Amino acid sequence: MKLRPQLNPLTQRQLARFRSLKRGYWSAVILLITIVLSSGAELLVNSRALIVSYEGNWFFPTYGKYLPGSTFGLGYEYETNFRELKVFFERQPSNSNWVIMPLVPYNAFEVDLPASRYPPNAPSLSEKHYLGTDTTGRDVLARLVYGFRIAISFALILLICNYTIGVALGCAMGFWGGAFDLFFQRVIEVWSNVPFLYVIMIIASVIIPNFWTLMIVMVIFGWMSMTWYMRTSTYKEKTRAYVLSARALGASNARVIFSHILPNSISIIVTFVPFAIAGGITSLTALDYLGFGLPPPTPSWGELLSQGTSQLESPWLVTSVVGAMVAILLMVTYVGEAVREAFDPKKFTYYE
Amino acid sequence: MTSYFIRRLLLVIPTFLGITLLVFAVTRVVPGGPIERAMNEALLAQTDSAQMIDMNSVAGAALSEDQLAELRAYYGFDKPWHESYVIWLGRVMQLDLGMSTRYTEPVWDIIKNRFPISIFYGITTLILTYAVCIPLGIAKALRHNSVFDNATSAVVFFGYALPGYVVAIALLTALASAWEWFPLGGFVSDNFDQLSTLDQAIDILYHATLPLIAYLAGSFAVMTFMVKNSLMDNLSSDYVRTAIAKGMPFKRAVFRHALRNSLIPVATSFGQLISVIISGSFLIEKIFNIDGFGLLGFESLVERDYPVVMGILVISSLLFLVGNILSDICVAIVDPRVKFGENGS
Amino acid sequence: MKESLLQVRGLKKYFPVRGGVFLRRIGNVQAVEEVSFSVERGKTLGLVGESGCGKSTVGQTILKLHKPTAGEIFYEGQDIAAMNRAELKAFRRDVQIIFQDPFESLNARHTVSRILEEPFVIHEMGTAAERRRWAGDLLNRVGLQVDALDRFPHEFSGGQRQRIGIARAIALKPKLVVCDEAVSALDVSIQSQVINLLMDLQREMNLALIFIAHDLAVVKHVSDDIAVMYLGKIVEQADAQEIYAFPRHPYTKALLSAIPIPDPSRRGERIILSGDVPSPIHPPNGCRFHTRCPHAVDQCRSVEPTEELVNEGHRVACHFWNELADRNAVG
Amino acid sequence: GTNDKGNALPETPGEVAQEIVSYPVNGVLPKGLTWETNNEDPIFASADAKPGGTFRTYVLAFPLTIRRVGPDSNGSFAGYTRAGFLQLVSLHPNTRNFVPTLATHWAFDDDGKTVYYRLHPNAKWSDGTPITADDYLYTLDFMRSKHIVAPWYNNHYTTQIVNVVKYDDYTISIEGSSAKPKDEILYEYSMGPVPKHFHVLDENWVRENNWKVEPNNGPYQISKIEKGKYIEFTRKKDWWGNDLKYYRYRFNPNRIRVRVIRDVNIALQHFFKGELDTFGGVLPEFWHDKFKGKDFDNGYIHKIWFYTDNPQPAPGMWLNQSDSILSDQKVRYGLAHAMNIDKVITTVLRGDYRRQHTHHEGYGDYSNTSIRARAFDLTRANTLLDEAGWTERDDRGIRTKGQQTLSLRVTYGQSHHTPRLVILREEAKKAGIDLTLQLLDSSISFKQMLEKKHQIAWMGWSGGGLSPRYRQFYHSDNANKPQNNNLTNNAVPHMDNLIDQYRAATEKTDRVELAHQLEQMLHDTGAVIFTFKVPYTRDAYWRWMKLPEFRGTRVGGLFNPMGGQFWIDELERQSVLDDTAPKTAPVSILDTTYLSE
Amino acid sequence: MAALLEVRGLRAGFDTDTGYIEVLDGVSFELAAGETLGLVGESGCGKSVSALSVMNLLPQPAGKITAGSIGFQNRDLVTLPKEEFHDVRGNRISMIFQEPMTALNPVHRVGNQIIEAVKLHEPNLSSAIARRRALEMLERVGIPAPDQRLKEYPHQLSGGMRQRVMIAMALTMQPDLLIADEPTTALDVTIQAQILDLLREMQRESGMAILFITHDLGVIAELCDRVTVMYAGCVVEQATVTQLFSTPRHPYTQGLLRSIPRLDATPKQPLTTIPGTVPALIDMPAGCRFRNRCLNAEDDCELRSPDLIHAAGRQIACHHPVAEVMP
Ligand SMILES: Nc1ncnc2c1ncn2[C@@H]1O[C@H](COP(=O)(O)OP(=O)(O)OP(=O)(O)O)[C@@H](O)[C@H]1O
Ligand SMILES: Nc1ncnc2c1ncn2[C@@H]1O[C@H](COP(=O)(O)OP(=O)(O)OP(=O)(O)O)[C@@H](O)[C@H]1O
Ligand SMILES: [Mg+2]
Ligand SMILES: [Mg+2]
Repeated sequence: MKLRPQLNPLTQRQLARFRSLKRGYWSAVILLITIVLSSGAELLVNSRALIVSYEGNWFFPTYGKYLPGSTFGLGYEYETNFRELKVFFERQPSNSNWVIMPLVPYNAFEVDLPASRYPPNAPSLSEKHYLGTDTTGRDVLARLVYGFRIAISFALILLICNYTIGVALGCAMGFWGGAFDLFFQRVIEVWSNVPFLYVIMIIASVIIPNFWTLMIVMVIFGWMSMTWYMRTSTYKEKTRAYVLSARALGASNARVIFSHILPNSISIIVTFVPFAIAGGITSLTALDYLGFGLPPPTPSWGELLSQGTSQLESPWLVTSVVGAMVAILLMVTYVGEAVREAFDPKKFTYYE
Repeated sequence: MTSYFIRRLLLVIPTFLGITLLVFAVTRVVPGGPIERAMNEALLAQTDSAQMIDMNSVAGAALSEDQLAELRAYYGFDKPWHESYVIWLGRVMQLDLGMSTRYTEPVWDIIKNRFPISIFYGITTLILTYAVCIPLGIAKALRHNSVFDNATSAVVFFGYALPGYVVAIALLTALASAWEWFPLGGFVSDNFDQLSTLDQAIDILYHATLPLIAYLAGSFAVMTFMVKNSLMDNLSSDYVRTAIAKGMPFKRAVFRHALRNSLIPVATSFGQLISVIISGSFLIEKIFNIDGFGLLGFESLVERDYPVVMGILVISSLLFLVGNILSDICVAIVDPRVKFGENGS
Repeated sequence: MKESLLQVRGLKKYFPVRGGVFLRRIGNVQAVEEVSFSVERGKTLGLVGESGCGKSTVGQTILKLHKPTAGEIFYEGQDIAAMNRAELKAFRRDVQIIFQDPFESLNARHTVSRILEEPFVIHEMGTAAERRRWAGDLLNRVGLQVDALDRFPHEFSGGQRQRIGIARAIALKPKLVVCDEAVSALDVSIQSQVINLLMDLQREMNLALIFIAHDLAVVKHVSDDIAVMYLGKIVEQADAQEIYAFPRHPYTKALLSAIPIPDPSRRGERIILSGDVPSPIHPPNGCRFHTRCPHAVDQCRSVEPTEELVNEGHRVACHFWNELADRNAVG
Repeated sequence: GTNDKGNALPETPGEVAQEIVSYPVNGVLPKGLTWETNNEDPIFASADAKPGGTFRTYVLAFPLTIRRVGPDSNGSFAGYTRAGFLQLVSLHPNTRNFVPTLATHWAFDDDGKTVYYRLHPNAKWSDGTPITADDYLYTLDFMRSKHIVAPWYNNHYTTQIVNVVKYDDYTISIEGSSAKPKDEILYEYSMGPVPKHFHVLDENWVRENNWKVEPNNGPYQISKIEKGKYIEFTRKKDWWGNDLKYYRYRFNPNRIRVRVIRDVNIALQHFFKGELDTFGGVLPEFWHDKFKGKDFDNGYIHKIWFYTDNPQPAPGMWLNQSDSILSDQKVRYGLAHAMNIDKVITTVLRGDYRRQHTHHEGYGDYSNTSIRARAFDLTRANTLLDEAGWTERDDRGIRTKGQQTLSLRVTYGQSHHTPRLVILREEAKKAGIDLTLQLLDSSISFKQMLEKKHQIAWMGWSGGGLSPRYRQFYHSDNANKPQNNNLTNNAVPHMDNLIDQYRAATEKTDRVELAHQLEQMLHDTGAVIFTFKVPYTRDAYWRWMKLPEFRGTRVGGLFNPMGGQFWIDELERQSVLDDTAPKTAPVSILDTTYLSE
Repeated sequence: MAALLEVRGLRAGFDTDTGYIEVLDGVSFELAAGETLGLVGESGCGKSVSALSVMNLLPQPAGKITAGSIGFQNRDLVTLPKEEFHDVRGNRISMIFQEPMTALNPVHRVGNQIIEAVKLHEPNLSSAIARRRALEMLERVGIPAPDQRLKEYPHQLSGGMRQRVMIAMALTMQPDLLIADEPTTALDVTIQAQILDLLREMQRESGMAILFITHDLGVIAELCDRVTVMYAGCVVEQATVTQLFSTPRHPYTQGLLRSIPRLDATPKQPLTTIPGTVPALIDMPAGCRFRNRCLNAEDDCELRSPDLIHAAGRQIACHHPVAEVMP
């Protein structure tokens, strides 16, 4: 039995149409590349060396346990400063030892504070601070990259959670209707009005908010919007003939929902994905900006943004973070627009 | 239709009760209420402001349990929360929103003072959003995929991607500070009262320009695309074709027939928009020094001024709910099918 | 007399019309009002009537897709309302439905194989490989090639799609299939192909059919018995030949005459009814047809006619069927 | 209690008609009191000062009330309102001697806790009513009233100040609860009067007095309130204190307008536009980075860095000694050695701040200057931590002991401290310590600390007073109980002893000696890692703002509108703003007159 | 008889995701004043596209006419400038669409929609007169209480009523040509009978020509003078209605007529069908498009597509037409 790729031709066609929408398509490509690259950011932007060759032994410090300075004959027990190690090796007259550093030899946390100059420091190629340093002397590029990684994974996971709940409940509301529907409509209305900041404050006073607690809070207060769309969609789909035929075959409710209604609502779900991602990124950034987000010193765009906006005389801060943010959000929105256009069965038509 | 609206109004009641009950309960859970704030303030008394050392500094003394109880009673924290809620609700029913714990003024007076400004910005933003987005959406729909369409998309999305507060800071730094074209915030000039009516209007506009841009930058995208997409959906509808078949030129058919139908989703979103816009954005208000709802809401939240928090909640949830009903009315005006009881669920 | 496969007695189906502040039921769409008929094994019952007269509702209620407001439905002597889960599942193996719109009734996101295997999956029959083989067999039965299995519905023409729908309906070897306007959306050349297929299947599998349509010519061709519905009620019921030869109810007559006959030489011999079908929310008092009936008198406006037996197997609900018998007969 | 000593009253002014029922005379002035005053100290203002002009400044939030006491009266605006209420005596900023203010003379009782005052006969409230003994007696009633909803004041005026006695309309005594050295009682038990004729104490007092301008006795009175926008003060023309020696040539601006600008950076823009006269520059980024531009280059805006010498606040890391990790003294020491405070100072703080070594700095003799804070020293830190059993290190290089990781939570409430903590954190990693930063909203963070839920509290106590205080911070009575200031849960019996002795001592030398011992003990416990102090004020100011030659006093406050010595040259303002004034080289003044180290 | 509408060699198609598809492959037919021409054919064969081409209403930007001419009253509608079309549409040529449900604007009162049609072509007419015209039209199409109906919205009318409104709207300007694209498919037989009756009556009164599109041969027999049969974008046969029904010459026409279930056919007997399916537009075979389903097909059908040729007062496009006499 041959296994044909079971991509729905409808989907295939939508994908083809998506590919033909250049702006959105290329945005998607670039975004994907960015996400992939950022997931391996340790190899590109890191204070740990990629490879160290020391007295014939090779070390790959990128991942794994820290290597104390004493490993390489430096007189300290804390983590090796590989940039210094590199200089140190290069200075040694006869050396077979060498270090290969990543493109940006800084991580998002360490403070690089050259003597006699105070952070924030302007971009400098020679120091490999390509976007300068922030008010604490941390590399802006490194913080941007790791901040992006956190933001995008936050947005993606948030999206999945929100969608799971929103879709499930929306489906249920649309499917069962009646009092159940009415009740949850009210619940959603009530829920959307709870001041979100309060909840963050409560959480923050009990525990240090971390990625997951923040996620949970955001999910708790973010699942509502998808629910409305799914509810409407389910309402429409459940009366369609193919659903009736499935029911007539004896299909259970679960089967009707999961096998029939959901796949046919996929367009709606997909259409909102990019916007939900943009929303996830912006809300995390805003929370960080306000100081209710991830605890310092987590690399975060919001923190950079607030540094940048209060330090306009160090323009590299605000320009790099606003630039990155606008670029990413613009691309996400372009993707969103293209997805919408590709997945919308209606084509642009007029009569003249 | 009347009964539909009555039903909508009745449904507002459980929602309203739900919202206020939930938030009221939450305010009781949030650590650091007005009492802690007061203690904090007393303990961390500032001493550096007077040149002569302030000898009345009383920092550091601990309070007795009795005194704490008195404070609790003063701030209304002496009863279990559900009892307090009932009392609060009873007052709200008599249109008494209570007394701000920070301003020690009736909440309603505080809110009332902020209303004109918030309404001004809210309504202006709303009007401008519609005034820009509807024509722009139409133009974009009619010239789908043209250079114009792509260029405006880029601009609109750019505004969407930039956070409003960043726009605000950028504008303020460039246009108000460096070039001095606009004032550095505020709602009106200090000598506003002495100006003629015309000058007053100009003064308001002069102060409002930058904040409005900051408010608007992000709001164009959604609305423009909503108009564009729904108009595009309707361009190919059968009734537009019918109109053209009657001999109507295309553009006129669009305006007479497609447009009104495309405004249905716009009308639907009206309610949400109005409450969102009127509640404002505290960051922008803070930057431009505008005494609006957003700032009041945020400050009272951070400073635990629960009566104000609840007061704003009452107003905003009523606005939200009434806004929804308003948009239902808008939809009913645009779409007679609703008026005559179809699509009514 | 042998027990009928399906027996419907006094079936009523009202859909609530809600309104008012509390969304109370303020009225009913009286979609089906006191309908009784029975279907014998291997036979076809034609159900005709204008659109909106309740045909589909009858069809779907029989399958328990709606809960009847009143009345009883017996399948093989068993009341379907009283069935438990397992019995219902078994019942749904035996009774199937084919919908009017071939574009609507197949899930656009499923491959043909998935559509055709679904009945077996639901009823937990066979292994994956077996199911796929069965699906292929089904396709052959309805005259399609096995290579269609991995394609999607939209790659087929309307006629082909309707065949897929039929294949799905017969997958579980049902005893009764409701064809709800299964051919109305198709154009004549394809319509005849599908009808031929249905009749073949019926012969082979001893299927009983409820054939719903509003095209009397088609119905006549396939049916053994015909019931004519108007505004939720069966106004006339008889053997197919009988009803065409001797229609008794004025509505049946009008319906028959309204069918455009593809013969230019026979133009203009028709009864043109005036007015539109009244709303099923406020059906007229008395005889429901009186608002459009050319023969209506006062009695029709106030007294509801009961079903009367014209002869064995021919029943009609009209006060004056006898008087009108000789007038306006259509050959 | 009143004393029954001889009556050596100086002459008292004639009776003033009072409409309100006055307090009866309820004491007889003891004989043999030695009335003291102080008119010998130098004045600290310049005779060049010209009165006039409007001084424009800003606050970040509009005050919630202009009341002096009661809810929300202690915000950032309180300094402005309270400055309008003088007290009986005040401290000379440079000599730190007491100088007469509302009282012309004072005398001490032998009991060590009562002071006698002769009131200034000309002192008047802003509405013209004379300030008499009744106002002081009333102060006690007022401050003890429940209606003002100020439990701390209730407390203070019940437990600290126990009695006020009227001998005649212009002579009173104030009795405190315990005996103290003379300057301490004068400092602690002195008080400002409350205008008796103005207040009506009932349950509406708080609400009704929110925006009511209370008659005051200082040089300025609020003249205009534009809610949400600004508050304006006007100099009283014929203020009764104009002739007081130490008040001459001060309070020069005619008007003070305090605007609300909610964002510092935007306020700075206002300053650059000339809409504000001065701008504080204590924060390094302002001083070094933001105070730039052509107005600086042209000498239109000057910068001044003025060192001060006064009791410093005590910022530090308060280690919760009840915490399982921090209860180990070695860990506390190790932690202290792992905190690279100097790096913070030399980097993000631009070398401007100084290391704080002890809790009480700037208290003159009381300060124990021999104590040096533990310096950043990884070797010491490593040894100590190894000794404490934190020998293993995990993947990140953080020390572990058994299942536990040496991870410590630092709770703090001000986001602009994050960069400082970040540097400490990165440096601490080198010693294998992981600091997790818990930034909380400031009131929540303070609550956590008061409830002793923190591990390390990053906060500072405001300084002040004449001498150090220990009890509230370090006495075991307060340890492991919520809602008090013993954030370290310090409970050292011997220290308790000394603290009690310190409080009981009435001789300054004893107290100084005890204070030194206590400070040393505190250092030895390692319970607090003190961080920075800021012994200076820094401002940028437009050239039309004029300072005397000596610029300021020991306590700084150069441009404190309510008491500064500056004046305004309105003509110059005009020409500078018109850009017609002569340009000069940039002016940046460094004044180290009072630099103590 | 001079042709009112003369379509010659019309080719039209659509740009789609999968490329350009040619829907009309040289369609030709003509229609005289006052005549009723039926256009029949399988679903998807291009009937609507032909009609829309005449109205210049192909959906843009996908649809385009690539060749051919549409002569109407001495004008070629293919090359007619856009502006002049406004005068033709609605005034000279009116059209009724299949779906009365969606063809009326749901948010405008039906009265206004009719009045608008009047005012478009006679802008100087006073509102009162235009309204009276609309009222008259509604009366003529048999809508009871028309002044009441004028004020109602489309959703308040039943399907049959809506279709009558559409007809009224199409006829207000007394066009010379009415194109009716399956106007009754969505309706019941009894209502359909009413509508057909109405159309016939209107035609008698005004003398307009009707192009009637349907796939219901019964309706054709009922209403039309002549019939054009289309198959897969081509005209395969044109004849008078009697000729066509009595002696269909094209194998497709014949198959079509035979497939109709007749009331007089023996019940339960297999119906005659045309085996096979229409080839997809994208891979249309060369030569005769019907040949894969044609019983008469020979090798030459594969080589060359047949031209529409005149033969004995009718036109057929077939290399091997059925003999003149029907069995
Ligand atoms: N789910 C439902 N809720 C409310 N009313 C319904 C529902 N289903 C059908 N109806 C109404 O019941 C009546 C009968 O509908 P039904 O679909 O059975 O008619 P039909 O004879 O099948 O018509 P058609 O020929 O158009 O399919 C109609 O008036 C219809 O509007
Ligand atoms: N907008 C369009 N884009 C692409 N293809 C189209 C479009 N409109 C019609 N077609 C194609 O053109 C062909 C002819 O369509 P047309 O609507 O003319 O058929 P028809 O004969 O009117 O059929 P029916 O009887 O179903 O109305 C069809 O195959 C259809 O797929
Ligand atoms: Mg039906
Ligand atoms: Mg068509």
